[in-house]
Amino acid sequence: MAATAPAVTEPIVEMENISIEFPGVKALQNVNFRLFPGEVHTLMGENGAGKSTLIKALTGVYKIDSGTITVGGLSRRFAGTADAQSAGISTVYQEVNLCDNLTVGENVMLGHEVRGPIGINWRKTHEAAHEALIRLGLGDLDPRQPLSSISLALQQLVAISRAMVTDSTVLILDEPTSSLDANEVEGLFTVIRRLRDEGVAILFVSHFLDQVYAISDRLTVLRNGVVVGEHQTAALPRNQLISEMIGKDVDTLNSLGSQRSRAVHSGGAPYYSAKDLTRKGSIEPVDIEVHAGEVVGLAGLLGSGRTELGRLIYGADKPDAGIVTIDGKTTEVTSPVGALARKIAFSTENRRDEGIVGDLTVRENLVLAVQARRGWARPLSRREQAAICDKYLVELNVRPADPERAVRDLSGGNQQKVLLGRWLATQPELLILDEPTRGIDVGAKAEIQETIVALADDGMSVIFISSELEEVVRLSERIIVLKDRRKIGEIVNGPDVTAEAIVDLIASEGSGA
Amino acid sequence: SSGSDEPAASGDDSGELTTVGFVAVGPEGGWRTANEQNIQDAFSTENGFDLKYAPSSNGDQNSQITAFTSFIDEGVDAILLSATEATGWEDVLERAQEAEIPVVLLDRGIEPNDESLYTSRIAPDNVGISASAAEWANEQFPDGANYVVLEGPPGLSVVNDRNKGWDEAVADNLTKLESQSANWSTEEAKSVFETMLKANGNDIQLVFAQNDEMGLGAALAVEEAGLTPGTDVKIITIDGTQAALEALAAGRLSFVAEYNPLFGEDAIEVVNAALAGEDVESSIVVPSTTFDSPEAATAALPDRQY
Amino acid sequence: MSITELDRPAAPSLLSRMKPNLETLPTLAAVAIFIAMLIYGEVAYGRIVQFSTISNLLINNAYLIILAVGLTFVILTGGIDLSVGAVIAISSLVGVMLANAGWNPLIVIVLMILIGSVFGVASGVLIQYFNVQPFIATLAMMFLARGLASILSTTPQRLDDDSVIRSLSTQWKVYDGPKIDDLVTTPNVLIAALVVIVAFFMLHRTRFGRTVYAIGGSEQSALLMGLPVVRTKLLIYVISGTLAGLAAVVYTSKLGIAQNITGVGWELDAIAAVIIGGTLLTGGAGFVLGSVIGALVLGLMNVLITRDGGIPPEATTIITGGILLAFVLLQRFVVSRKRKS
Amino acid sequence: MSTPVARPSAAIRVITGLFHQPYVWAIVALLLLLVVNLTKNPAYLGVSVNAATGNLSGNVIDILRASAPIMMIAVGMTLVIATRGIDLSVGSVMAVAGAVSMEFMRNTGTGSFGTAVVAVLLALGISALLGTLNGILVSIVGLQPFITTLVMMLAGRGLAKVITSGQNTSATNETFRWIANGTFLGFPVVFVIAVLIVAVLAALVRRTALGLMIESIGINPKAARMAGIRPVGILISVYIVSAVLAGVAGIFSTASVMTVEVAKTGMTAEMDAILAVVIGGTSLAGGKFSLTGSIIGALLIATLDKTIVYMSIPSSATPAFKAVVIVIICLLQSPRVRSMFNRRRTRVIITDKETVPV
Ligand SMILES: Nc1ncnc2c1ncn2[C@@H]1O[C@H](COP(=O)(O)OP(=O)(O)OP(=O)(O)O)[C@@H](O)[C@H]1O
Ligand SMILES: Nc1ncnc2c1ncn2[C@@H]1O[C@H](COP(=O)(O)OP(=O)(O)OP(=O)(O)O)[C@@H](O)[C@H]1O
Ligand SMILES: [Mg+2]
Ligand SMILES: [Mg+2]
Repeated sequence: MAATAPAVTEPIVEMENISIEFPGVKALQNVNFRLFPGEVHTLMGENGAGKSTLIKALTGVYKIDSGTITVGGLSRRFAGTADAQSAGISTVYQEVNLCDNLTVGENVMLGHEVRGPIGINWRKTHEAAHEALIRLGLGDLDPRQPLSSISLALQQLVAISRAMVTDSTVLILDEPTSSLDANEVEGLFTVIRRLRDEGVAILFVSHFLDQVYAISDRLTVLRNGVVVGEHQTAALPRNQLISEMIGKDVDTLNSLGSQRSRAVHSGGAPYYSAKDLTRKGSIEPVDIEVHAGEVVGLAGLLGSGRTELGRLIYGADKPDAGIVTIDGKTTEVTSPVGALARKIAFSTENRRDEGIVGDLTVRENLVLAVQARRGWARPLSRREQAAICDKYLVELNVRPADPERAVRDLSGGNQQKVLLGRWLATQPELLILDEPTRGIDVGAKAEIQETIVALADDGMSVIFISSELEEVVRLSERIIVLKDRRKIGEIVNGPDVTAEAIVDLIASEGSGA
Repeated sequence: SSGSDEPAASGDDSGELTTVGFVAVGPEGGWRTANEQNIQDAFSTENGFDLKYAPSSNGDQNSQITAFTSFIDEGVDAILLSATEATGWEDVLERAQEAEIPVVLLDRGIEPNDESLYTSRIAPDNVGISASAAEWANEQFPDGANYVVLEGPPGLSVVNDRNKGWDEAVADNLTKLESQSANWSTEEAKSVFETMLKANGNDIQLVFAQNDEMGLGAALAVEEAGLTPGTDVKIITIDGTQAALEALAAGRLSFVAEYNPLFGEDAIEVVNAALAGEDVESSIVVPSTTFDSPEAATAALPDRQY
Repeated sequence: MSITELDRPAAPSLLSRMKPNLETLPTLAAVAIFIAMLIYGEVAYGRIVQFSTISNLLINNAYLIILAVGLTFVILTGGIDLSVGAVIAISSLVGVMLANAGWNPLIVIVLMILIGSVFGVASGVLIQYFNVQPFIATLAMMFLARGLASILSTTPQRLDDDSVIRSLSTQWKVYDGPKIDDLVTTPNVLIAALVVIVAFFMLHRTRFGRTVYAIGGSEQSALLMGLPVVRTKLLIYVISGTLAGLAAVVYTSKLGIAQNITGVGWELDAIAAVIIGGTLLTGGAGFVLGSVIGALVLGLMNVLITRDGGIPPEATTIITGGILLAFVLLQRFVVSRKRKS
Repeated sequence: MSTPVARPSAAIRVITGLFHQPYVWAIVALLLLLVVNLTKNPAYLGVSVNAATGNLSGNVIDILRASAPIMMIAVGMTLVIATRGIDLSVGSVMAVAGAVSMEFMRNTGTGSFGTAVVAVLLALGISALLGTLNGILVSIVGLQPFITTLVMMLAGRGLAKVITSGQNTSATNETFRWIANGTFLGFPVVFVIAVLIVAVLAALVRRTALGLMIESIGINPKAARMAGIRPVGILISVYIVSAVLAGVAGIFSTASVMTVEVAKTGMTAEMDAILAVVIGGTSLAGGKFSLTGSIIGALLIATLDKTIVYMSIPSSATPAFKAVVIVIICLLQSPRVRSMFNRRRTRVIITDKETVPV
């Protein structure tokens, strides 16, 4: 059912019968893929379907076992990103791949620095970086500031703006929007559209259906390493797309109400409450209350301080001030150890650097937090560990569901699931989720949302951070709105509360920094 | 040893002290410790000296050169130099001359031996001593024997000198099975010699250990192998530290050639003479004895200072 | 605000990198402490802040500076090179032997440097193509170089006084002070200075240099950003080897002899210099100028210990260690203070 | 005399058993070295009862005895390296431990059993102290392990010299001597002790969650902290363990000659240890570690040293010989070469190296 290609006849990239097998996994099987100049082509598929692998196969990061790759009419086998780049293919991989020991500008320009008579001309280089950043609406980001000082989301944008520096014929973006919020996404899309109109071929990966329909001309659907369809986006109904992706019709997505009705039990004393929680230079005094069985959402724009507030509550950063009351008792949470002891868990947004322990197996990653709380002297027995694995590998349907596989070999989304499992396994009373659905496919996302609701119904308190406002609105009973590291409002969820309403609130509140 | 008479007390009568820089090797073993202690004791404030002691950073020649130049820059009155290495001293010695600072070489000489560069050299004679050891071996084994050499790290001047003296004097009917470095160390010597014995089916009659420590290690290996040192395997060592003489007295070693470390007094004489402008003989050989029997050792032990 | 940032006349790369921020701080701290040591020495022992002492500090440590520069490249990528000390031994031995065999001195010098490069290539290939860990690969090269040197000759090889190589250490009196208190320098010192300048340029004004830092930050990212990681990593070991060869030339010309036991433990000195200079052993942050300071600090430390002269023989290494510790502690303290504010 | 042929065939069966292990090539190299020795003397592996002393004697016994100290420091080093650290001070700690015990036994004249015990305890105590210092500087103060332990390496060597005031102190105490030279059921006591210690340690890290925590700290410190692991305690304890084991090694090597050589004991031991660890398949980048591997590495190095003497390779050539062996082993271990041996395709697997906060 191959769709008719756009006017431009010759595909710029053509991959035929591509197969890649990792020990124990057929990541790609005889995949055919075509990318035409001047189109935005989306790769769709569940977590672990093989999207990133296909991309890495194209750019030569992974050696392909069989198949042919044709770029611009020539049959090619790239030796790696650099090689591919020289052939006009610039790639932004799934995880943010930048050097946080360098400045934003240096990261943008690495390998493309402007050179003068006496070597690199830093002024020109930083100017060029600045221009690249402006194209993504990051004009107010100082190219000379260290990368480490900016939030993950911004880093993701910086990574993308690297691709703006070189003018390439093919642009590959693997889940570029996973942690962006509406505005950034819109900004990115305008850039993508412009590039497309300039004739650049764009390969795009995302799990957000709205985005896919908004931006892409055609899409290719992968399932378990096999192509199950290539379509004109416009001509493809959502439900068909979804069922193609996950291989069965799902209505779970709709089953979950568009909004969570305010639960009754959140009346009495809050399970967790903090007054004037503060950390200099990162968060101004915030009051926050979470009742047992309540989901409190944190909404805000990039760098509004959601993550930092989460980290503060968890003790990942040490608060300067603030009175914390847990279950009626006032205490202090100054370290993750302390937080876990008080049955608080925090799932980070920065999966790679603060989340997974790459070389360890899925099992070890799952039990890590539980084990840490028990202390080294009381190891979990094999059986206990197996129990945890069975429970969460199934519950979150991690694929492949092999507990002895190194977690770094899992696909991005599946890594995220493992992380979630690690925290659920500690059976926390208060669960802080920072971008828990980042990089999670539609099906799994719905399942995770259901899980969260279910947990709350069982009396767990949840603080839910997401750049996807709809998600926040859908799940939370109360929504705390942050701006410039300040709490600017608290909304009790109700029929009249919408994503738009929150955006308006943020916009109306004073003038942005 | 000579110079045991009253030290010339030139320091005392002129109230203030003579500053002497001592470019030393630093603690590395019994002999060295004795030698440098002796120098430091001799150049005491009572004798009118302010001795500045600068040990090398584990035998690195460059650290010695740094110390030497630093002494020149500081403008000490005289410099004592126990070089770790014989070569490569011309430049700094010339600078010392330019600065009119007399330099006295202790123990190690310099190569090429340009006597105009230094005031005097005070040292026992490495080559001669190991030669005397070889001669003893020759008369012990008139009709031949198998022997091995336990030497220091290859490349050191001492090692080369002691090999030279030995190889020149040793008789042809003594066959050298092999020569291995045990880095001056008892522990290594024991391990090395234990393997040597196995490799040669215990058919080794003589060991030439280039210092006491290694000799003692060899003795231990011999005992571990169930042989008796002195009868089955004769062991020669150089230095003559207390430990070695005790072993010799106990018959565990067979021959100990002393490498006399006590020449602080001679050094004082030379320094004073040089400062007083008198001329001193450019080479003073420190007499060293040899001990070839338990009796000799027992006799010497009571007044052994190191 | 970034606009205004850009409109400002360009800060020259040196200044823009040297303005105190978290990455430059350790290096600045090193400079400060070095100066403090100078002052202390002058006050306590005298005759420290004088021409001859300073000149000799440079002359005696020229070789160490060169080594430290080479290691800076390696350590910036998170690697390490233990072979440099031994490479000096083999390179200088071969050099002197050839020179005495009547070879053209210039050819000899080039050869000496190339020997270093060869060992660098060897380490690089082992590390880059056979995934041998830098520590081990270069340790092996250390043994190899040392071994070849010993096989070559265990007796000191002496360079003829009239050899051209010796002339590299001829002392030029820049200023003739009283007695021996002159401001002198040698070609060697100038070579070292040149090396430093070139290295600084390479690190901060070439793409190669930026790649070095990027690799130190995250090798994986560098790869996925399409930087020439393989080539760069190979190159840095070649550089460090080559500089070791150059250091051999410098040291040989100064001493006029070559020995198989030269340079034992110098790799640690050089590494210490680099670290004192504020470079992270884990890579990604540090400056070649810092390494120079580090080398001088080590040199000065020895001078001070010598000047004191009262330290009991056993205690000297303790003192050395103590000073080192005090140094890194102070550095650490300054940095953490800065981080707070 | 047991027949030499019996052993290799057995060992080969072992290899086929754990062919996937990283240290398999170390085993191969070990066997090769033994074969080399066999070419010089077919009875090389023979073990006989020494008539005079009544002990088992033979090259194998010597190797086991020589490997014990290396084994000790290698195992400690393995744990330190697993946490992304390194301990350059082990050699000096060996010297300190030796110095303390020797001085004590010399001064308290009595050659009694009690004296030996106290001496051992003293040695281990001071080693632990130095280890604690390392640990605190690394974990709490946050200095780089390399420089921290480099300082300790310098200071420790000096401390040893201070303790004996520069002398090579020797003492006499049969019990103490027995540790290094005695045999137990025919095996060298040192080796038996070493094996016991390793067994206990292995149980400690693998039967509890320590191993898991050490590895996570080594692989991704940030993530480990977020998962609620206390790095400080673990870091300090691995440095203590490393130092104490170095102390044991120090006792071993001084007891064998009943003399501490302040300038020699444990010199460059850290290099041997690190070599053993890496040959054993543990990455210096930290993370996953293998104690078994390190032990094999230690055995390999001991065998190498012995072989050099047994084949009477001239001492000037020894470093070169060592180098060649190391390079060969490393090449054998490298994926590139391995893929030639076993069919598995190699793929560009990039390992990420995050920088540890310093
Ligand atoms: N380096 C590797 N080694 C082994 N297996 C791997 C490796 N990389 C990917 N895989 C496996 O290949 C399959 C496809 O992974 P891939 O990352 O392409 O999925 P994806 O479509 O990108 O999923 P996501 O949407 O979560 O990013 C997964 O099962 C994953 O476990
Ligand atoms: N616009 C910005 N400029 C500079 N630094 C920023 C900006 N936005 C965020 N940061 C930095 O990012 C870090 C984390 O911000 P934080 O993640 O809390 O914001 P957020 O609301 O979680 O945004 P994100 O969606 O990126 O997580 C903070 O150290 C903050 O200083
Ligand atoms: Mg992916
Ligand atoms: Mg966030």
